[in-house]
Amino acid sequence: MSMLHRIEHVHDALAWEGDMPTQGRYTAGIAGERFLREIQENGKLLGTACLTCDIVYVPPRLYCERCFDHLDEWVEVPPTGRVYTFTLVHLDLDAKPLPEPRMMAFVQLDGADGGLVHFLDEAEPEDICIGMRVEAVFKDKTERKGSILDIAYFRPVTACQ
Amino acid sequence: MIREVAIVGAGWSGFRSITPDLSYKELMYEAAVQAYEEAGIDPRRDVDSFVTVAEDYNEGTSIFDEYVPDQLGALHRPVHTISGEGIHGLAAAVMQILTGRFDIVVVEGHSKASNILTLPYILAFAFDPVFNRPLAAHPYYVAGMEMMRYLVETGTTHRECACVVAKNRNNALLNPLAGFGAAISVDDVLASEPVAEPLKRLECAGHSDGAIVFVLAESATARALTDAPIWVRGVGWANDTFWLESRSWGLARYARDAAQMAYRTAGIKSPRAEIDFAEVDDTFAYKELQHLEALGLCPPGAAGEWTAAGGTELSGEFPVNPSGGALGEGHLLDATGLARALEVVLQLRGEAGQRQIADPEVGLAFGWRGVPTTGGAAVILTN
Amino acid sequence: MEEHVYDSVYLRSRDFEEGRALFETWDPNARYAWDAGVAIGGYLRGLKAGKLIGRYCPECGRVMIPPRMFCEQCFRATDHWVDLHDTGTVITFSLCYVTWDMVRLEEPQIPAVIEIDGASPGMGIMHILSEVDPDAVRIGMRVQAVWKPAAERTGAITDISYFKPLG
Amino acid sequence: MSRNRVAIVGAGMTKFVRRAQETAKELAWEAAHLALESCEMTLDDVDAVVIGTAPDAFDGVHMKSEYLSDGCGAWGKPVMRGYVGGGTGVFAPIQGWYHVASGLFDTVLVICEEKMSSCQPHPQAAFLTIFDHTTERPLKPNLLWIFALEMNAYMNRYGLDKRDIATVSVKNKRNAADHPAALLGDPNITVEDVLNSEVLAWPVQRLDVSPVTDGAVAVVMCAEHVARRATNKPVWIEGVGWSLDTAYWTNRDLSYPVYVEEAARMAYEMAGITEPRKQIHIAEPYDPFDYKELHHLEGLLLFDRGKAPEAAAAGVTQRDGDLPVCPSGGLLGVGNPIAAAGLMKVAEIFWQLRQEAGARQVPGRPKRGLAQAWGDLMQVGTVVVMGV
Repeated sequence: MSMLHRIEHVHDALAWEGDMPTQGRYTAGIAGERFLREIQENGKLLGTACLTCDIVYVPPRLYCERCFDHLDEWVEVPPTGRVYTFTLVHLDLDAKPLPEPRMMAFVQLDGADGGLVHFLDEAEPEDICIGMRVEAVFKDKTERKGSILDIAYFRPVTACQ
Repeated sequence: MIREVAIVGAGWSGFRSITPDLSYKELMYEAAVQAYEEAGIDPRRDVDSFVTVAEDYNEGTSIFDEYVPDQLGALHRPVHTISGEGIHGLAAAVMQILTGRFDIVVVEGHSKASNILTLPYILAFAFDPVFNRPLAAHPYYVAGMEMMRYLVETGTTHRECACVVAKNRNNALLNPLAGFGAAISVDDVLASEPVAEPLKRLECAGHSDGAIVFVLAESATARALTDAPIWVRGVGWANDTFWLESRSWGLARYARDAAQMAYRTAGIKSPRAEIDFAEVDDTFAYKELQHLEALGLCPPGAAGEWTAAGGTELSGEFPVNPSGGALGEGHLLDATGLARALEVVLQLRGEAGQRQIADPEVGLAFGWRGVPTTGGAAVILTN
Repeated sequence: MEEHVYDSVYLRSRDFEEGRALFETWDPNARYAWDAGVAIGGYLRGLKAGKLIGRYCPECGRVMIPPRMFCEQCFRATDHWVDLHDTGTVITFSLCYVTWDMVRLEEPQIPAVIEIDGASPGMGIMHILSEVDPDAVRIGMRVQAVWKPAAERTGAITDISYFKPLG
Repeated sequence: MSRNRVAIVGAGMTKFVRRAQETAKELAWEAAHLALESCEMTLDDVDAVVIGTAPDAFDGVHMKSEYLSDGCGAWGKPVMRGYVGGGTGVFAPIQGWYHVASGLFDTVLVICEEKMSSCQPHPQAAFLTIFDHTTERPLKPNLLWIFALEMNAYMNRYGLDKRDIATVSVKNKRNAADHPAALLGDPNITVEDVLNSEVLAWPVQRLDVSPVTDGAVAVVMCAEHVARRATNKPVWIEGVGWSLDTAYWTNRDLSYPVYVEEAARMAYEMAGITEPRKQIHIAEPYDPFDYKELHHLEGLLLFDRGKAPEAAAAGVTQRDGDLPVCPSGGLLGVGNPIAAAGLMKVAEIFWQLRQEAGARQVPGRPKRGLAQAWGDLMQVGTVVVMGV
């Protein structure tokens, strides 16, 4: 037997407002700490290599997600790569239009199987294409905090073919 | 399957973009009453186990399973939540029955998406907190990047993606459950404002509130309860890596792997020939195409053309999302895959009204967990 | 079995404060407006009017608070509202010296489960006790609601400021 | 019995620490990697993955199992997260059991992880959000309230002495001194220490409570034909049970955990146990607070109602007592990374039944043990009975 009474007037439909009031504090982790420190201190990118699976992970991992081996083979990768895919984002986190749409991309780094998801800048959206060569623009060392945002964005190195 | 499992009851409520007249408990209760009536069971006596699909931050409550038993008649019974897609919940129920220790298991999923005031923030809260979340971008950027890669890898056109929207929202006009029916054209879709280019506003499913309850039973019990059981022939589920930085962008690997498991458990060798229609995740228009290819229902890169040619329309050779899908019904958060499965059940029973497909025998439902995940689950049903 | 234990890395609060461990922070900004629906909507409207109300199950005969549109024991619809009293009996209580986010309190808060008069035996709600010496609180103690003035009531459980000893 | 027998063949865990540097998925990998190594398996041997983890508010990640998945070995595999609040740690192996017993999978990797230290301003704050958003949260409740309310109801019903209850905390923290993963082992703690500790929410005092903890635990579960190949010491899942009581917790008699009894009866029936007091040789009931261990021992039908405290005080539940209880050191001693703590109990029974528990090994070669967890709003019981 379903409900015997229902709400029949709009003003009787109440809602209670509230939130989930906790915040998060996230360690960079064992592999992430070394990766972000290297960016912060030396403006360099590191990966870890799984010799069994022949994969260079960037961001580096403590473990290979495919064979589950511990990874301790650290390699430096250059801050250059290719746009694997990209988008032009028009909304902010409140789903309101951004004043200026932002370009975002997954950049597959040279010498790595992985790469970084980040902003693209110093280019117009119509000039971006998949496969385009780009490089990381690091913030000034004094502004770096050991965060993925120590990279300000990626920018094109050469134009699309 | 080792032991046969059937759906013997289905119930639903809501399926509207807002439902201010009902609490989530009341929404669930209404769906449960309907499902139990249809199955002819008393939950306090007949059900051996209950599974609910829920995620804490979709509910605004930690440990949401606390609030599940009362309105489902599940008090003092085995109850657990699956924090997963609705079809993961179905798979959990199927596994329980296959153990031989449970004869009747109930699965529930629901959405009160309208109660979430900050949905993009909730999705952003699912990102890796160190490598992705600091970018603080609207999470649909992942869909925009994925769509871009998919279009380039497969040669699919944006127009073909937009055909999915036109098809599904027109299908929804024939579905009394669906709240997003609209007689819109491909050009309307392409003219809508950009969200994360190439993705446009009308290519993203809106959200709905709703609850869905299924009653599953092992074969002897099922036959005793109903003349028209809908049999679960196969289930499968899988994940790709969670990392944005090493996942497969063009091919939906999780869908391929989930389908392969479902086909294996169902003994299906050539899915396109052996399955009559499908309800597949279309949270974003391109996802329907990408999923159809990964599910092996058409060759890689062929879904767009097939759709544009009308092959997946209601009257086509292989109807896809006759219900209208998430684009037509609204996305029901964790319950979206159950909505896909519900339509398969209704079609196989011949209860789909104006949108009824002629004499279907085998249907597939596939659900995806949404951005930024790579989790999906499939179920194959027969009458 | 030591070989089955991984030696994970322990950090101290200082390691965060003094920059020895990198970390990110995030406020999820998870906000909601939960539909109260029929039963809790009625409950909130009752609170605004200065009364506690319950629902009756015709099958088991229980009068239930907080109200619900279904009886969880019988799995059938409850069929009418019942006005309850704003007095009751302490079923259990605590003297709590910390807040929800673990800030120390000098004077204890006294959360309690209070069986409400007019509802079925054992039907309690959670609330706070006040106007009472903490050492004098007992299980079985009779209490009554202290309401906010009508003009300040919003339709919330906090329209009852607290419960105090009866009489 | 179900058609397919299911065994645990391997287990591994991280150290339980207050604040781990590892990310949540790194913790999960550490435990999972060790569990696989312990039975000489690789990820290739794993057909499916089960993840158990409690509120997303702790790790601070929505859809937490998706985030954790690659650290749990779920790349390209079926992975599913079951969730029953604090009961999750013992529910995860139940879910592993039904994965295998269904016949769909031969080998399942079960991982439980919790990183409570991510939650700010204090992990306890997350517990505000387990209460009803409309009728309870506006009162700003905390988790200690419900424990204190339940403990008071339990003590009042049976006229219990806090001194007897405190012996549980002492026993478990002393037991934990022998556990290599323990956060709060203390071989010298006394009942006076517990009774003199800071009052948090009377009757709950600081040393009645388990600590906030980060950690992960994993076990490998197999079908019989695989288990026999993998090890000569499989530990069989003989019975599983779980049950959920009403969310209207203020309508319940808090002095007895009827949902634990229901879960236990379900597990005993499956295991063919008719006299649990004789047939269960070792128990790991859930002990986030000292009184909970006693409460649960009664719900598990191992002691009469209201009688567990005096038995504990008399030494019956010591490692060398008639019924060793929480020989691991439990949550009070080893630590309480919610879901991981529950699975730690399953791992402890696994090691104990295999005679591999080292300094913690109970005498008398136990043949059957149980692990139990509890959670939600004092509402859920999960029970696994294991045997060799």
